[in-house]
Amino acid sequence: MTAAPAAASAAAVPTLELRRLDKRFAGTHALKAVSLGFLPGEVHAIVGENGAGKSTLIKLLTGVHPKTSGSILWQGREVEFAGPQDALALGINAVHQEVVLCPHLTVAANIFLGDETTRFGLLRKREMNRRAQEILDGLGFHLPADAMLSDLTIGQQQLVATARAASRGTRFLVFDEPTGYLTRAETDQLFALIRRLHAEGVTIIYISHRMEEIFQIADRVSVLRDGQLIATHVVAETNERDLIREMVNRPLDEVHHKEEIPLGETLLEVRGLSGPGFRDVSLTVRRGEIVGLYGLIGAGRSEFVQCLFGRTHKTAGEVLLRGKAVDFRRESDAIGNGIVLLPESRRDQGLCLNLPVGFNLNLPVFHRISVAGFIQPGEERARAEKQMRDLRIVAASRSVDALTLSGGNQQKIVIGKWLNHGADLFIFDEPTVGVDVGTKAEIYKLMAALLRNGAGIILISSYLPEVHDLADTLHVFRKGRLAASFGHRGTDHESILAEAIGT
Amino acid sequence: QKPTIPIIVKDTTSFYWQIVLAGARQAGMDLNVNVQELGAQSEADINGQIGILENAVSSNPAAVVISPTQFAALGPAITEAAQRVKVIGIDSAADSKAFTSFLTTDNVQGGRAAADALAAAITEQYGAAEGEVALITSLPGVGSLDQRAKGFKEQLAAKYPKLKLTADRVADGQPTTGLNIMTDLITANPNLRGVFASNLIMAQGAGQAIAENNLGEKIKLIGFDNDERLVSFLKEGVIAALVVQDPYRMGYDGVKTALAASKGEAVPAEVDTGVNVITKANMDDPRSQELLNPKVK
Amino acid sequence: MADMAIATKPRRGLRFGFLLNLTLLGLLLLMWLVLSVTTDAFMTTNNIVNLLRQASLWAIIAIGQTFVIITGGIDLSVGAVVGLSSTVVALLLKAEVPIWLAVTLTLLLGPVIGCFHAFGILKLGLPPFIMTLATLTAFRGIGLLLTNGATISGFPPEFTGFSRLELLGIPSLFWVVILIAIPSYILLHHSRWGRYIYAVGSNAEAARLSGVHIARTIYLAYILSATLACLAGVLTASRIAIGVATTGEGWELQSIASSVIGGTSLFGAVGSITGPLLGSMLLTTINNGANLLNVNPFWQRIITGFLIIAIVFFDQLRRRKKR
Amino acid sequence: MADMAIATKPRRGLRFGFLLNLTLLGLLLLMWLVLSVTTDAFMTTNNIVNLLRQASLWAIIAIGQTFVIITGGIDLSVGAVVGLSSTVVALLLKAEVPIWLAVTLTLLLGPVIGCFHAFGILKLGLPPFIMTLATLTAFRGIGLLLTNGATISGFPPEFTGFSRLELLGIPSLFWVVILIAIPSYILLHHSRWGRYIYAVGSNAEAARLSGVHIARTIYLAYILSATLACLAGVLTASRIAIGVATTGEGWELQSIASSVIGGTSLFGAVGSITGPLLGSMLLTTINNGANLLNVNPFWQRIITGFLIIAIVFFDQLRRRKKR
Ligand SMILES: Nc1ncnc2c1ncn2[C@@H]1O[C@H](COP(=O)(O)OP(=O)(O)OP(=O)(O)O)[C@@H](O)[C@H]1O
Ligand SMILES: Nc1ncnc2c1ncn2[C@@H]1O[C@H](COP(=O)(O)OP(=O)(O)OP(=O)(O)O)[C@@H](O)[C@H]1O
Ligand SMILES: [Mg+2]
Ligand SMILES: [Mg+2]
Repeated sequence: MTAAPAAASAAAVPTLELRRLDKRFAGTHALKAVSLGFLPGEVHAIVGENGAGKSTLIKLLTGVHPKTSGSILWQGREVEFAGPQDALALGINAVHQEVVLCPHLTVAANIFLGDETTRFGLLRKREMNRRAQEILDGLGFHLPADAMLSDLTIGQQQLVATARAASRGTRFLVFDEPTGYLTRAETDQLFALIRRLHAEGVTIIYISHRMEEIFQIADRVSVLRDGQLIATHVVAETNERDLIREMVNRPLDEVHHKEEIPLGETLLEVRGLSGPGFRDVSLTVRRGEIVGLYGLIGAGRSEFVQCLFGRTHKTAGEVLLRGKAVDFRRESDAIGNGIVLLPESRRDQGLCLNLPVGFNLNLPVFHRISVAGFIQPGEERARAEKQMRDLRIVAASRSVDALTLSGGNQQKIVIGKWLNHGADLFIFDEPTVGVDVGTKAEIYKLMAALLRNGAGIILISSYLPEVHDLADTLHVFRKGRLAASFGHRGTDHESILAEAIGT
Repeated sequence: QKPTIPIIVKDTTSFYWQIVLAGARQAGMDLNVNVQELGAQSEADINGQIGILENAVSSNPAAVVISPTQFAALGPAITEAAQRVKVIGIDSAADSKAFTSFLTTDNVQGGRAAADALAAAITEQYGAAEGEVALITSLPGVGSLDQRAKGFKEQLAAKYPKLKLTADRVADGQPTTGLNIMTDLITANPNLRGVFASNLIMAQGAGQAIAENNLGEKIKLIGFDNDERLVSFLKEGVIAALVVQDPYRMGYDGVKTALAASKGEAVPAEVDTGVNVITKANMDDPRSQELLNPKVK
Repeated sequence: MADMAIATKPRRGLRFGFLLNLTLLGLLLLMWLVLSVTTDAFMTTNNIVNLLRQASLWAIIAIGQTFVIITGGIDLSVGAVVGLSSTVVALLLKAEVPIWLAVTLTLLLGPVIGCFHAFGILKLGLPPFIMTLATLTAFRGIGLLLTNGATISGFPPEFTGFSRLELLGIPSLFWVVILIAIPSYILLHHSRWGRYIYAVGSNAEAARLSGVHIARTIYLAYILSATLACLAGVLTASRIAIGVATTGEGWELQSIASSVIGGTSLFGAVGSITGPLLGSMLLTTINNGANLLNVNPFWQRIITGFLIIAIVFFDQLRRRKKR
Repeated sequence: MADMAIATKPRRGLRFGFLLNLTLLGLLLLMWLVLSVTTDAFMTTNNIVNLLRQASLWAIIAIGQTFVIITGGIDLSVGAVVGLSSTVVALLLKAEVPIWLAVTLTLLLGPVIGCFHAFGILKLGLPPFIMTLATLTAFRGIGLLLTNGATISGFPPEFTGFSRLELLGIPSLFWVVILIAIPSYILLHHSRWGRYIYAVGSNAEAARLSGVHIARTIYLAYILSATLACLAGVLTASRIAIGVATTGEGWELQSIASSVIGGTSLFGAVGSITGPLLGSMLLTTINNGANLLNVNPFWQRIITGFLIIAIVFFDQLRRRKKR
């Protein structure tokens, strides 16, 4: 962003203003007297560690949660939100961090939910499908409007949520970590969208853990820590290092991505594997190696690893694990053979949301911490608490439901539950979605520790700098096939992207 | 070809109706008739019985024998059916003039008989027909049970004003509920002298409660209908008397009458198959034995 | 949640290719064909009329139940509402209220009951199962109390005559089903309220964030269910010519079964109006067929149980194949 | 899903601060207190023994039902299994099989039935509701067929005597409940199998990806439920001294209600062993109290309905406050 719009001067009446806004959940003081104004037509970024209160702030100003105290002013007038419909009525729309859509409805039905087009009281389904398709195409998202939402990958669902919020002619739009599952190509499209809306005078809040995005897109940035507003800066007048310091308030190691670890024997060899969603994939994973998989949304990376893990069944090809041919019938076979999968969608596949944090962390190891089938309570507690410490999981206690954690902290549970499992081959599918900078570094360190112990890692990430920096070998998927392979930092971002898109 | 006569009872799951069906089956064998055994799955399932009747008539039988679950409800359906086949009623009446013949137990009369038997038992034990008594009905909304209750209450009011009905309970058709209600009655009414449990299942439950507490002397239980278990209760003195009908004859004569009617023979318009009170004293009479041990198989 | 995930897991074995393309309708027609061949009586006008008449009452409550189940709820009270409304209409007719008024007043019970259910679920926070189980018990009690357990009879002949009418060879009760099913179909599949019913069942939180008025949607579903149950009660009274508080016992399970056999998911958001129609027709056909074939009534239950398993299994197979 | 989201929605009004801290146990004790004051008979040893005995049978099946519900399923067949096993044990005893053998053989029906349910759900892909509704129908038929609808009596006195025994003033039936509840508690709350039951009910997909054997867990839950229902059937036969195929009619809803009143969620993953114990005790107390107070049987139903609403409402209030 270069040209700061004239409207964004300090004198203007904020579109939306928060005064001493406060929110308490049972056991957590999530937001502490935050006062902040969003100026007409600005892109305002909010940054902070996992659990800092960013999403809570968003939920208060979109009417999802009732506030505990304080006030919200819309164009200078105080407003009370009884529910999301009141915020929607003012033109406040949000793409929430967790994809909240209806899995049983089509993409078009989700886009128009609550705002259907009707004639004589009847739904105009064809019209809505057509318009939904136009919206999706206009944004450059390649999705069929008549597909069932549950048939889409989590990343594709995120695009639907974005299209939906953007299509509603809003005056105030919030993006809470919209790029978690997006690759560079889709991120660029999203940014184009934000710039267009910005030019139209829409006020935008943008939340992300990817610092470079803040500097690309935002006019101002506010830092939250522990539920408190620490500072607000004009983006042009600050830098990444200062922001991070304000966020974490403790010395942070330089995020060094990869130590040199010698590669060992071949752990996994995949020869010409085909299955649902991918074809003819061959690759090897050696001990101590990170094999990165990159590709656009829906390229087939997740489908490939789920087949490796025994969730779906191959149609051709073979898999050799430690030199022996294997064909897993179910997930527990794979786990028994020392393979673990950290799934991409934490809500659908990763967590038992209405069960405690400690329960989720121990789920894969209950057989290890039990004697004759009975759980050793001491060990259960100790393990859960160790994982929570190691990954700095912010939660009131280990016995609160996973549901009540912030998005990033939920993601840490998905990772944490496998770390002490002792497997050989780790498949990480989008492990750092929504995870803050500090914890990302922790996770990279933990990965390095696994590698040093002789494990191999398959890493799927849509965040190009991450795979680029971490992977010893990088494979690019395009439409279900391997399009290209590179060595460690063997090429630059642009050529990887070109391979993924296929131009 | 053998003529087909369906017999439609109220509740195929109850032993009483199994005896009726056994009688009908025997008649089928004796008279060379193909007897279809049909019936609802509960006495409360009025609608189900209408459907069964309609289905039975659809298959063009020689005649139909039916025991209507409910007086008014089955009326129109029976009238409609009678336009196509002869209809013989057994056990209970229906609001229809279309029956060719009718073989019944008068349930109101049965209730009166139960009141008499109860009064007699209490008089024998306590010297006079006075004190607190209770009534346990198996299910609400069942015509024959309502009639028994009606007869019982009328007779108490008319002939035994000193027998006070302190509790009038309706259960859910479960023997365990009968047992629980009876135990609670024993707890709540220490002066209880008599109970009328107006069908088989309730008599079983209530009998068990009295047997458990050894109160056969103190509380006089009158049951309605019979099976092996109730007969042994009677023998042991747990039950003071059983009011029994003659279901076997109803089934047998029902089919027999239906066959005759289908051939155009003259049949009596009404037959009362009667109720009998059986006590320990008369239970070994040949007639009692015939009633108490019907040949079901 | 649990069973959805289980059902989506790919399965092996148990393939019956030839039966895969049979839909529920196909299975129903197959049963009809078999019954036509094996019995003389089945394919007679008279029997088909009976079949339609018998299926009608279940179909009506099953449609109402379907709305509720799609929102992720359940309405256990429908059977009791049938009993209660049959006694209310009977008492009104007995009191010489004109038929149209008696029927209208009884149908107005529906919205009252539905609102009470929705209130209990939304404001008191009771699970739908408990709320409607409680009213199931209470409504039976109210019906029995109103009539003192007796049956009410002596209706005007026009009232009882209605259920025996036919038009174009189709019995009046089935015409009512058609008149209910068409607007229900439009409401559920072609109106925004129908959309919201699915949305609430699919993800209530997502619906709420989209500005869908969850409460109104839930009120709508329970009012529809209770009102259709009241209608079924009135029709039952007309059909059996009496009002009894105990009619409709066990119909709650029958209506849920009809709906679920017809493909509705108890976890919400999956279902259609044709489902309960086919489901209730299948259950009725099984009963009718067993009677015509003169199956021993005890065997009849056993066969019914296993036929339900077989039918739903084949239907599941087809669905699974299709996705 | 739907009702969870609704339940977490903040609510205003309807605050009864003074009652908030009453747990279900508190409400139960309150009812006991009220009954002790209003009736002479309630607080007698005899009545308390009766109460415990009456609650026992429901408590046993409700515990089994709870395992199934926590996995996100439902077992509608329990009532029919009670009826079937009561006739099977009766027939075996009648055939002069020794008591221990007759009881063992009958209890072995449990695993067979449970496996059949789990097989239908997992391999045939039927929804638990339909699978167990079908077997509910079929098992009743089998029981009736075995006995031809008759009641079987004439048991050895040691068999019928068992349910009359007392030890330390506690009736034998309640001792059975204790002997069932303790291992069930340990299994559900302190073993890894119990953890898997919760995990499957919460998110079967996540559990599967964590290496949990979903199928084994589901088999376990349904086997437990069917076996406990068989046990309840044997005890019922002992208590009423007869075997009847129709016993236990409607107990499926009672057991689900006991469980849900005790805080189990029909959407899975929420519940405990104390829940069904308290739930069945509450339902029994309501019946017992109404009998002792000599409430008109029709009013009794109405009161039961509204008491259930009130009790669950207060319990929900407390839960909501706590979170
Ligand atoms: N429904 C809830 N119940 C209880 N506590 C909650 C709930 N929602 C959020 N919290 C708590 O509030 C705090 C702030 O959470 P929030 O989701 O706002 O964090 P965030 O800044 O968005 O973090 P992330 O970057 O991980 O998304 C956390 O400690 C979280 O555990
Ligand atoms: N359950 C399903 N049914 C039908 N199609 C599916 C299903 N799951 C995934 N797909 C399709 O398979 C293709 C590959 O998806 P996959 O999840 O492997 O992609 P990905 O490269 O991991 O992308 P993402 O970043 O979106 O996860 C996509 O086009 C997706 O729409
Ligand atoms: Mg967040
Ligand atoms: Mg993926």
